[in-house]
Amino acid sequence: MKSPTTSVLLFASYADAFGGREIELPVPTPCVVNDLVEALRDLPGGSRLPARPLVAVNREWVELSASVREGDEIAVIPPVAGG
Amino acid sequence: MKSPTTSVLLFASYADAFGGREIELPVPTPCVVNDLVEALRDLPGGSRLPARPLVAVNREWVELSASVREGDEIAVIPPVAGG
Amino acid sequence: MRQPIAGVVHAEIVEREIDLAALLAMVQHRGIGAVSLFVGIVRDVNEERQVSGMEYDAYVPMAAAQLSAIASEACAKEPDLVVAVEHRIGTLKVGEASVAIACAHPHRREAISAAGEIIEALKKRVPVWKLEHYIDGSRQWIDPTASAQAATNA
Amino acid sequence: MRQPIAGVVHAEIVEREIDLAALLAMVQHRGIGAVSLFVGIVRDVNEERQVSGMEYDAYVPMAAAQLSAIASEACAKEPDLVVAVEHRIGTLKVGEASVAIACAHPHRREAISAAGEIIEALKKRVPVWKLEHYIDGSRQWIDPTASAQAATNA
Repeated sequence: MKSPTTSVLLFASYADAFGGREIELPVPTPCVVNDLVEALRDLPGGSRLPARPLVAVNREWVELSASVREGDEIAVIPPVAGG
Repeated sequence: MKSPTTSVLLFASYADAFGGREIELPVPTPCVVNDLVEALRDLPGGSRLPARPLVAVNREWVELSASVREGDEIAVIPPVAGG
Repeated sequence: MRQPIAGVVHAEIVEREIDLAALLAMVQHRGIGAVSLFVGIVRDVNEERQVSGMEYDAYVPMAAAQLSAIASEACAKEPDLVVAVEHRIGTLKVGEASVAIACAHPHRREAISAAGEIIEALKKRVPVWKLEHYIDGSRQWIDPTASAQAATNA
Repeated sequence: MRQPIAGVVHAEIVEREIDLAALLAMVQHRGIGAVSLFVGIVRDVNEERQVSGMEYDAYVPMAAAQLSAIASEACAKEPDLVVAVEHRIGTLKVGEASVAIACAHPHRREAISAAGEIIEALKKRVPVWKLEHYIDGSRQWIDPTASAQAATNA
């Protein structure tokens, strides 16, 4: 089953840059993580993203080449600064 | 001024071995630390001492060749085991 | 004292003050010879700017999972290690603890290394961010990748 | 929070329980980003013998002077370091803290290294001894030089 859009979670400086903590991107699943990153880059605020932003799928760190399926929880993540 | 004996502090296993936390040794000052160690070795319990026991003069670690003067505080010290 | 325990006894993202005494108590049992506790604290200056406070944001479920995974990996390396770890989020004042890691082990070296390794891994892998509030009223998200200097900061 | 302080704020041989919260409080001020606390604890087994308790003896004035000197040397290497350290003597039960070292610094790596270096130096230079009491009623002075195994124990 294909969905016409994919939801992506945003946090901290990225939530500020894109105006929210969750955004719908016009990318159908299945896709790869990089398709979502490129769609995000095309939006206002997209210049805020580094060349290779951090991404998690289902709460685990993944490469930009990782595949995304319907129902996956995707997060594009600013440089972490805990501690 | 010469004293006919020199007092040495003992602790822990050495206090047990020599039967007290302070002992008078028949060594006049001035002398060197090793003179006191050898006098201690001649006493009952002296076999308890290692080849090169730890010694402090006036609460600082010293070599066996260090000199001892009247009034110095001498301690012959078992292997330390703090923490 | 409690009978021996080992492994991760606690790994949480919290929105309240961190209770250091509670973390220390959690990792102790009869077989422990050493505890190493690391505490990260909001300080008054960062990169020469005067800080008035800090707001911590997190991707909470992932941060909790990563915290737990990091602690578990440390325990997998050292079978007798006991770990309790908390990261606080929300608004913190200067002087308040943002993170605490308590590691207990029969021997000191293992306890000390574990606490050091866990804080380093946490800073790389746990999705938490800080918005620094400065005394001039401005605010800024901290980006440890922005400068080499910042990357070595506590 | 208190204004910045640095150096050795406390170095004592005590005959009462060690108050970890008090030591942690002593080293903190507005400029601190990290605290590393090391705690040595009496454990129930040493070299495979069941321990019921421990008696710590010390050459008290020299032990206090050495503790203070070790902490001062750590602070001389790191000008922003703050150190509070206590070694307890007398009779301790399993689970009780025998030594605690709190090190605070603006940055984490300095705080962590300092605590590790101070405990290593303490074990070499501070004249303190322990008489282990075993559950079979026997007692023995611990000699860390007697075996390589013992030398690595916490």
